[in-house]
Parts: sequence; structure tokens; C-alpha cells
Amino acid sequence: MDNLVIAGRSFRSRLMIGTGKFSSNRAMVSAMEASGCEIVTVALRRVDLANPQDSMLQHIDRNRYLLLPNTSGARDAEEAVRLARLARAAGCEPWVKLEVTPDPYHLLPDPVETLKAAEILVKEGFIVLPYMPADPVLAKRLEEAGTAAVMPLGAPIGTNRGLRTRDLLAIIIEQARIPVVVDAGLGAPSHAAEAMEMGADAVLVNTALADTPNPAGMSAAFAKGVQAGREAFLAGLGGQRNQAEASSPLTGFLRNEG
Amino acid sequence: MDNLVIAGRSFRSRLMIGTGKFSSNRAMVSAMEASGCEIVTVALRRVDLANPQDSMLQHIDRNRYLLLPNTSGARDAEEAVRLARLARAAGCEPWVKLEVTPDPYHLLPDPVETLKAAEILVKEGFIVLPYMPADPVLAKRLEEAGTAAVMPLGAPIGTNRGLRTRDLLAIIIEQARIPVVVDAGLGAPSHAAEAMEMGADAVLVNTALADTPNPAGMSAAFAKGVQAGREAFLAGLGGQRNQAEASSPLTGFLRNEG
Amino acid sequence: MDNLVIAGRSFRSRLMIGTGKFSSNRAMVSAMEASGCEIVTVALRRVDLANPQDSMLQHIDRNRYLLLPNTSGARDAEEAVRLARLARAAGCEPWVKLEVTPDPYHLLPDPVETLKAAEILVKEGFIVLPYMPADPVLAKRLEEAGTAAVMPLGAPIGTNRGLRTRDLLAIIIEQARIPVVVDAGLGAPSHAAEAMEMGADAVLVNTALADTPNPAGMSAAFAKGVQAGREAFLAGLGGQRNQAEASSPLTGFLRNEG
Amino acid sequence: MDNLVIAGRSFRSRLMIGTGKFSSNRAMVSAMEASGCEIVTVALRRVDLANPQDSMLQHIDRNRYLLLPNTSGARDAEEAVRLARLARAAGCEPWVKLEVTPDPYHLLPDPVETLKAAEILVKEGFIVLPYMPADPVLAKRLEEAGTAAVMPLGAPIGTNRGLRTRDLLAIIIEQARIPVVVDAGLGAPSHAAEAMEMGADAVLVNTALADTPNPAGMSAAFAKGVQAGREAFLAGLGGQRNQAEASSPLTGFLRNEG
Amino acid sequence: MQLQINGEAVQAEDRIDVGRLLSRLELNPQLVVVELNRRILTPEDFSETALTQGDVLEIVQFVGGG
Amino acid sequence: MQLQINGEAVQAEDRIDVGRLLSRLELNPQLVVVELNRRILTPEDFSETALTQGDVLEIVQFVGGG
Amino acid sequence: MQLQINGEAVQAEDRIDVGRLLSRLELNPQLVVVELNRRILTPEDFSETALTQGDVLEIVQFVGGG
Amino acid sequence: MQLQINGEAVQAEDRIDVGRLLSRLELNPQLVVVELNRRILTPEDFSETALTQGDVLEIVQFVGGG
Repeated sequence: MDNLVIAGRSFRSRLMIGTGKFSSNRAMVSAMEASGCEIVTVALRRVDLANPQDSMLQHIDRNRYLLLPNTSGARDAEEAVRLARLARAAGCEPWVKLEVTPDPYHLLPDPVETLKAAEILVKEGFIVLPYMPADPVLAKRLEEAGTAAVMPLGAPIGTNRGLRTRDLLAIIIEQARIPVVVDAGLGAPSHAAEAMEMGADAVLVNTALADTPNPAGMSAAFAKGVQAGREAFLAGLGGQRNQAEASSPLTGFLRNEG
Repeated sequence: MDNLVIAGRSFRSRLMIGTGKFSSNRAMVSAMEASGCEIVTVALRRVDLANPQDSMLQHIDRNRYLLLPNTSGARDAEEAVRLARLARAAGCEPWVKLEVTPDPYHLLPDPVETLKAAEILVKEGFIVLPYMPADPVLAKRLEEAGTAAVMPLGAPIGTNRGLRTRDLLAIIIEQARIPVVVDAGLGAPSHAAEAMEMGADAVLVNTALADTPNPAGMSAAFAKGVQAGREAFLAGLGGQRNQAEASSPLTGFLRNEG
Repeated sequence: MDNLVIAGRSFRSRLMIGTGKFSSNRAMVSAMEASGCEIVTVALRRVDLANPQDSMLQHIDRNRYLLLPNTSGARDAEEAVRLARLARAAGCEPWVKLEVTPDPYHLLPDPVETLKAAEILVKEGFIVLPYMPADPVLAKRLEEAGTAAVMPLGAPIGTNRGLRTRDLLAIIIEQARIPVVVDAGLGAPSHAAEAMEMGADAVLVNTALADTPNPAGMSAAFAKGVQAGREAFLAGLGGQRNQAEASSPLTGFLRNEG
Repeated sequence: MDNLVIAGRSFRSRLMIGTGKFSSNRAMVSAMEASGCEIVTVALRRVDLANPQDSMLQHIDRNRYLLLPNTSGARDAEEAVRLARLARAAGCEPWVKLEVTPDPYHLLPDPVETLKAAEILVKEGFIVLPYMPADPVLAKRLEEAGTAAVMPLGAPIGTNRGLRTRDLLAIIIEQARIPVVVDAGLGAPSHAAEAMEMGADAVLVNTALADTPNPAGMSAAFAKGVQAGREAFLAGLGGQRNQAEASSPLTGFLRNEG
Repeated sequence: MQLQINGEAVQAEDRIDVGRLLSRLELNPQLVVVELNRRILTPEDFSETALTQGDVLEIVQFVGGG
Repeated sequence: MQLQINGEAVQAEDRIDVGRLLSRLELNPQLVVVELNRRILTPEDFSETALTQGDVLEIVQFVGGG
Repeated sequence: MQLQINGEAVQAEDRIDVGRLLSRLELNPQLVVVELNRRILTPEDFSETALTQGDVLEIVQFVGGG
Repeated sequence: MQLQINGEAVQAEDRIDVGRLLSRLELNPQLVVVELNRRILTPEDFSETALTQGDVLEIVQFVGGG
């Protein structure tokens, strides 16, 4: 079986999904089920005392899905560590999608604070999957710090622009000895397929699944795209040529050459 | 059911495959089966009297696959028409993938001769699927001439470069009232998926399936890629943004804003 | 001197400019002067009897600029030929930018009608520069028909999208024995520079020069971009690498290697 | 005058050049002169006692060119700081192009060590221009640390691949309050022009100038490309459209519209 | 009599010649081209070409175009 | 007495414990996490932890996030 | 007599018909198409079509193609 | 006595100063930088700095670099 293995745990699906921005819990669950995913990210936020919402946890089958709490909202390492600890206290397994994004506009990860937080969380026994810029040197440093995977961005979150960091993702994949999960910016199954064809181990998708009239249909489509890319990677893709090459024989035409 | 319909005939698969360049008939058949395709292209060539090969037809289940003879090798309309007639005489149904490629190096289609041949073959009752440059005006003229579909190229044949004619394919798709089958240059499932996401009705792939250590595996991958792209198109893809958009809530952080 | 030669006539500038859409004749002239161009395109239209405009010809120094009338508005070969004849009757030299664009939305050229009109106009002694799809086979056929140059499109007119037909332009340039002038879609000097680096002989720009707060500044910028690309082409560009290569020495570091 | 100002010092040229890999000092000087550059980078290396070379310094007019020593070869902050101090001791002004590249294969910058070294060197009074990944958050942190500019990479050094980090460069430029100098990977004048059109303040080029049969010609070409991009940025570029827009009038045709 | 000019019906005095028509229309004969019943006229023809009832004329000029 | 909960001043009866506070707030103790003066409480602590004037609490829960 | 088959000169016995020619050439009549002097034959014609000196034949079959 | 220069063992006469060492090595003191036991010397120091057994020197110069 071609399983994804992170921190010794094995997953059949290479598509992780984010649970943000769905129009309803029903839509979220339909996307989760259609995607065949086994890992879903969630965020931690203050309860609104004025009108407490029922928790989305009630809608997620914890036996079927591994909850991967993120540290979204953290602006530095300290805030990220605090959020990770709260998530673990909530009874989650000690897995965390580490996010440190000081800039509220572009929501891009801070390489220095992310590395600092990763070092602390690894020491505290967390299984750390850091969201990071597509920076091959940082990826190696996070790997050395003991993260379970790296999650480089394909494009700024929510842009649906695909692999805008292609060249650097290729280097990260080539050098990594831990799983590479391409996160952020994947707006279409073809984007996810391309990441997998390049040799990524998995992808995480959210906006493209929440932001469509048909979350379940789109999630099924992404699942196939991820699988397509993975199978092509395993089968062995041919390289690109600059010169055409006939797919029909170049002899035996109905004419007498020279 | 979301079927592809060409000339009133319905197909479940939107992946057509070419039978050229496989290392063996066995490899070819394994690719056909793994791809789930229902339409396969073939070429006509002179028998080599010195050493006649057994015909590849013996390996193709005619009840399962529609044979789509191409006119490869034709340098002008007359040669193409002659090849189409020979193919029909061989007992094929009157379907033809019209190819007129005067230049043996880049094997690009001749717009004028292709249109001329299409007009003749349509009059003779052929179901014509012309291979063509990604030229929206030509696509309309072929449609007006009565072709059953158009097959614009994504990139020069055999290059595996993907949708290098993206902008023009989008216009062809937007304007066409007959099926658009993207042909040539699709080198990876992500390329096929992208074509389908854009709204193409089908794709034709050959080199990428023949030119791999694992034709069956690659064909299965392309089948998933095509399906992924189709389902995403039907579900409704979101547009690209230039500005990031959070996938986690932007309120309820563990701090007291301003 | 590295001159552009078309139909035996020599030009120092490789930037042609279109005169459409300028906010005023003053803006148009400032752009022409700043661009250093020697060829400008113009269109023919019915005089508005209700309020006749003064002719833009009064603003163009005919000794300095070669007027290249286009056949814009022609939907087929016959209309294009008629417009070309009218332009010549207006006292222009028999140069014509041949445009046949049946579709009023995308304004893309008709390959068949363009070839037909080119054959007629060449016979009538016109010096024909056809606007055409980026179709290498059509380019050869137009060359064989005796056109003085070919003008393949980089992207649909007015889109500013740059060389979206890159791969096919490269083949056209490689095969052409007449000048290749990239027309339409060039939205920035970098687009014009890229076309020249690929070996194009010249470019034609209009929208990007008319559609800016500073036509003269933008025209000067394009002139430099064209020159930059041309000089780089002549100097000889290096190829792209997939692997980094140090620009500083890889020896003599302040450490004692193993 | 539209000057580039770094650390209060004003430069007319926005093209910096690297002096590595030239076939001869003569070729290097011809490139410097043709480029009109005012800033050139140099590296520090151990003298080869076995056969001491004459120093390249003798070939560079120190009154005309500002020497910008790089810290190439440094694998961490400490090595980079040591090299910067040695360069200053050699009588250079205290400008330094900070490079920390632990990986000898891809020569990509280390974000953490680069920031650490920048903080030290700024305190010691250096004018620091750090070579960095195209990481907008790191760019802000370096700016806050007091660097005089940031030098994000367009593509891995020496690859000639152009702006492969386009989307992130745009964010860096949008956010920066210090000059942004795009460095590494610029292989053609069109790449340099595009960087300037995006609003970069300057570019640094080396490989493309050294690695050509005609360094002087290529340097002149890049100088024009940089100027073209800058002037277009100042004039105001139009946006891209997805729909064509006529450059000739859409009325007054020689036909009577319905 | 009635002429059709640029697709519109126009009244003109009988037997007016093209040259006079242009001046009536305040058009500079140097800056327009005239097509009479699908035949292109040269400026020299203008004054010698008398128009008759129902003639169809196209009068065109150059405008900015790309 | 006054507490600060999620950044807001909240009045509560003296010596209320966290468990009771949560039920007052109609929050399911299984579905929230409570941080008291920057120290994380476990659900077991809730009923044994009495609050005092000025205590700062954060009460958080999981929401959808990417 | 001499025939031209697929561009090559081939000797064959006089008045041989196409059917026999194919078996001589060890070709399966079900799997080839025959064009005689630019006219396409149907399999039924094979045995009834006698060849004569100088006839030009094309014998083609399907091969893999894209 | 023995010195280590640029990572290599080099024999030199006792108590040689840096200035003399450079001329022995045929190096132009204006064009190199010298680091002695990790301390950077200024050109002025060269003649006053006597070397002793085991000193570690780095002698560097500028080369082309990007």
C-alpha cells in the first residue's frame, strides 16, 4: 500500500482539508466525507459569551478524522506555543499545524518565529507540522529541529493561484527526508495534481473546497486530482521536450519517398 | 449521467488515447484498459512486404473501443481524404481524426488544408474530428463546416509541455457549440485536469502514456486527472485572488484588540 | 548598422506603433516621437457627415513616418481587399497591415480569409503585412504567398497579457525567412523585450501606449525595451538552468576543507 | 532626477553588477562600463600562496564604482560577520552584500542566520544589503533590523530563470520602506525589465553578463531593460484584461449596420 | 436628387459633381477617399464626375487605428 | 466580584468555581478549554478551582480553520 | 508480369487475382485494405479482381498512432 | 619556525614580521588583508607585528564575485 506516513502514523489519504469558511457544518462534513481525508485542521478561538455557538467538534467523527489544530492568529512564537498547549489541553492528540503569521493582510508565515516555536513544541512532545514559506533552507532547519513534516506554501493563502513557488518547492521536495505537505493557494485539482507529480507527499486544501457551490463535489474532485498526481509520480513522468515528436509512425506513408 | 456526446454517440470516458509508440501491444492494451477509455486512435500505413507484422487490430476489442483512425502523414487535404476513405474501407465506422501536417519537424496542423479536407469528408458522411491549431476563428469555421468536434492542440505533439495555448483554448471552449477535445502536448494528469477545469469536453493523450516505465499506471493516473478536472468544472471553481484571504476566523484571538 | 528591412526598405526602429485610442492627437504625436518609431498604423473609416472631424493625417509628418493602413473592420477577404485599395487611393504607399477579424468580441484573425486576401493583394502589388494567429504553418503559407512579413499575435488584442503564444512564436521565428513582427497583447516593455530576445524582428504596440497617463513616457520605455531585447538577442543569451550555479568562486574559503 | 537612494547615497544607475565568472578582467571591465553601473559586488578569498594572482582591484576604478563586498562562502552568521569585517579592513567603505548560504548546491540564503548577521553588522555600522529568500515577513524583519535594502532572489542563482518568485516579490515591494533590489536568476533584459515594472528599485545581475559571448553587449542590453522597466513603472502600466479590446474604432465601417 | 452617402440618404442638387459635393459637405478633397458605386475615384476625377439620382458613395478618411 | 473573561469584565458571585461558571455561561465543559491567569486548567480542575476577584480567564473552543 | 506494390516493383504470375496475391504475400485479407490504381477495393472484390501488367497497388493496414 | 597560513603549514625565519612575510610571499600589502590568530591587522601594523611559532594567519584578497 502506498501510504502517507507522518510521525510513524499511516494514512491512506494524501489530501488534508481545512475546516474554515464553510457555509455550514453540514457543508463541511459533506466535504470531509467526499474527500476521503483522514486529517482535518481546526482553529482555536475565544468563546463568544454573548452568543455561544455549538462547537463544530460535535460534527466531526474523532475516530475517523485526526484533528490537527492550527495556531492561526499567532503573531509570534510565544502565542503559537500557547495555542498549541490549549489545543492539547482540549483533549487533542499532540499534533499541531504551526502557523505564525504576524502580517494580518497577507497572512504569510514568519520564518524565524516559526522555527523558534517549532523547537519549543518539539521539546514538549508535540508532533509539529509547520506552515512555512517555500524556503528550502528553512525546511532543512525545521527538519533538523525535529518537525514531523513541512508545509510550504504554494501561493498566499486563499488566492487559488496554484504553485507560484514551483521552483523552490521542487528543491524542498528534493532535499526533504520528512513529508512535504503543500499548503495554501491550491485552487483547483490540477494544482494539487501538479504538487503530487512533483513528488510532494500530500497537500492541504481549504478555501477551494469551502468557496464553491458544491463542496462535496469539489472535494471529490480534489481527491481524484491528488490521487492522479501521486500515481503519475509513482509511474514515472516523462520530461518536457522543446521539439515535437510524432505519436504516429514516420514511415510507411502512401508515397514513394525520394 | 455526465456523458460525453459526439455526433449523437454517448461515451462515459472523457479520455481518448492514442496507440502510437507503445513498447509492445501488451503495453498498449494495458494502458487502454487502465485508462477506461472508449475511443482509441490508430494510423494507416503501408504493409511492409519484406516482413509483414501481425496487425495491432487483433489486440483491440472492437466491441469495447471505438476505433478512431487518424490521417497522420497527410500533407494536404487530398492525402487526408484518401486516408480517411481507406480507413472506412477497412471496415471502420466513418469516424476520422483529421490530421494535415505538412511540416515533418513540428507536425503542426495546416489550418487551410484541414478546413478543406473537413468540408469534403463531412459531405461524404464522415464524422470528422479535426486536429487543429488553437485558433478560435478556425474552430468556428470547422464547426460551421459540420465537424463533430474540434481538437485544438495544447502544445506541439509529444512535447509534454501542457496547455501552452491556454488563453486561446479558453476562447475556443467559450465559443464552441460542439465538443472541444484538447489534443497534443498533455504530459501529466495535471495538464489534463486543467483542460477539463477550463471546460474542455475531453482530452486525447498518447506520448505521456507510451513513454513511461508504467503505461497502465500512468493511464490510470490520467483517467483520474480527467475526472478530477471534469468534476471541479461541474462543481464550480472559485476565481483566483491577488490578495490573501484567511481560512481561519479573523476574530476571537486570545488578545484584546485596540 | 542593425536595421530592420521589410520589402527592401530599411528602418532603424524595430518598434511600430498603432495610433488608436489616444486621448488626443497631441498625445498620439508625443508617443510617436518618444518611441522613435518609423512606421505607424492607421485605420480607414467613413466620414461622419453630421460632424466631420479634422483628419489625423494633418498631425503626422509623412516624411518621418511610414503610414501603414490596416484593414480593421474587414470580416472577410473581400472587405479587406476593398479597404486596402481605398487606402492606396488615398495616396498611401501600397503598404497594408492586413487584418481580417470576423469575430467582433475577440477580434482574432481568420486564417483562411487572411491567406486569401494576402494572395490577392500581393498580386495587386501591395506590400502585405498580415496580422495572424500564432500559427507556424499559416506563417509559411503567407510567406509563400509573398507577404513582406508576418504579424503573429502574442495575445488577444488589447489584453496586455504578453507572449501567451510563446511556444508557437518561437517556431514561427525559427522557420521564417521574412521578418516576424509580434503584434497584439504586448502590455509592458518586458513583453516587447522578451519577443525581441526570442528573435522577433520587430513588435507593434498600441493599447499599452494609448492607455496610460503618460503616453510619451511609456513609448520611450517600450523603445528601450525593444532595443534591450534586440541587443541581448545579438549578444547571445545564455540558456536556463535547473540547478543553481555560483557567481562567486567555490574555493579559497576561510576554512580548511576536510 | 529619478535616482536610486540607498543609505542616503544617490545612484543614477539601477543596475548593479556582479564581477564573478568573467572570462577575463578585460571582459569584466567592458561589462561594467557598458552597463553604466555604479555598484559592483566582489568576493573575498584566500590568496593562493602557490601562485598569487594579481588582484582584480587594480582593474576597477574606485572613484567610479562603489565596491560592494559580498560574504559569499559564509555558511552561518559568524562566518558572514568575519568576512564583512575583513572586507572593511581592506579599505572598503562599510557596505556589505550579506550572503549566508549553508547549502553548497542550491546556494540559497538562510533566513535565520541572515537576520542574525544583519543585526550584528548593522550595530557595527555596516550598510547591509542582505541577499534573501523572496519572503515578505523576513523582508520586514530585516528592514526593522536596520538593513539599507533587501535583495530577494528572483530564482536560484545562476539559473537565468527570471522572476520565479513573482507573487512574493510583489508583496515585498508593496510593503518595503527601503529599496528592494532583485538579485539572482535574472537571465535576460526582459526579466530585469519585469522586476522594475513591478516596482523594484534596482536589480543585480552577474551570470547573464559573464556567461555570454559578448559581455559588453549584454550589459548594455540589461541597462536598457532596467531603464525601460523603470520608465514604464513611472509612466503607469495598464492592467491585464481577459477580454480583447479593439485598438481601431468599432464604428464607421463600410457597411450599413442593421 | 437623392444620393446614398455612407449609408445615409442625402439630398443634392441635380448633376452636382463630386468635387462640389465635397465642398458642400465641407470635406477636404485631399484628406478623403471617395468610392462611387463601388468604384474608387482619384482626386483628379472629382470635378469631372457628375452624380446622378441613386448613386451610392462611400467617403472615408484615416483615423487612429492599431 | 469581577472577573475578566475573554477580555471582558464579567460580574460573578464570590468564590464561584470554574465548573459552576461554565454552567452559568451555558458552556459545555467537554467542549471548551479554560486558561486561568495564563495557567491551563484540565476539566478535572474545574469544580475544584474557586475564582477570586480580578481573575483573568480565557475560555476557548475549536472552530473551523485551515 | 510486374506490379507496383507499395512503391516497389514486384513480379507476379500473369492474371493473378488480388485474393491470391494477398495469400502469396501471407497477408490476412481481413486486416488489410487494398487500393488498385487509386481505386479502393472491398474484400468481396479481391477474388474477382484479376491484375494486369503494370497495375499499381497500395496495401495498407492499421498501426499504432496518436 | 612554523606558521599556518591559509590552512597550510609554512616555514618562516624566526621573529619575521608580517610586512616582511608578505614581501617574501610576493604579496602587495595594499591589496591583501591579513588576519592573525583571528585578529584583523591594519596595514600599519604589518611591520610592527612580529610572528611567533604556531601563529595562524589568513591572507585574503578580493576576487570577482556576484
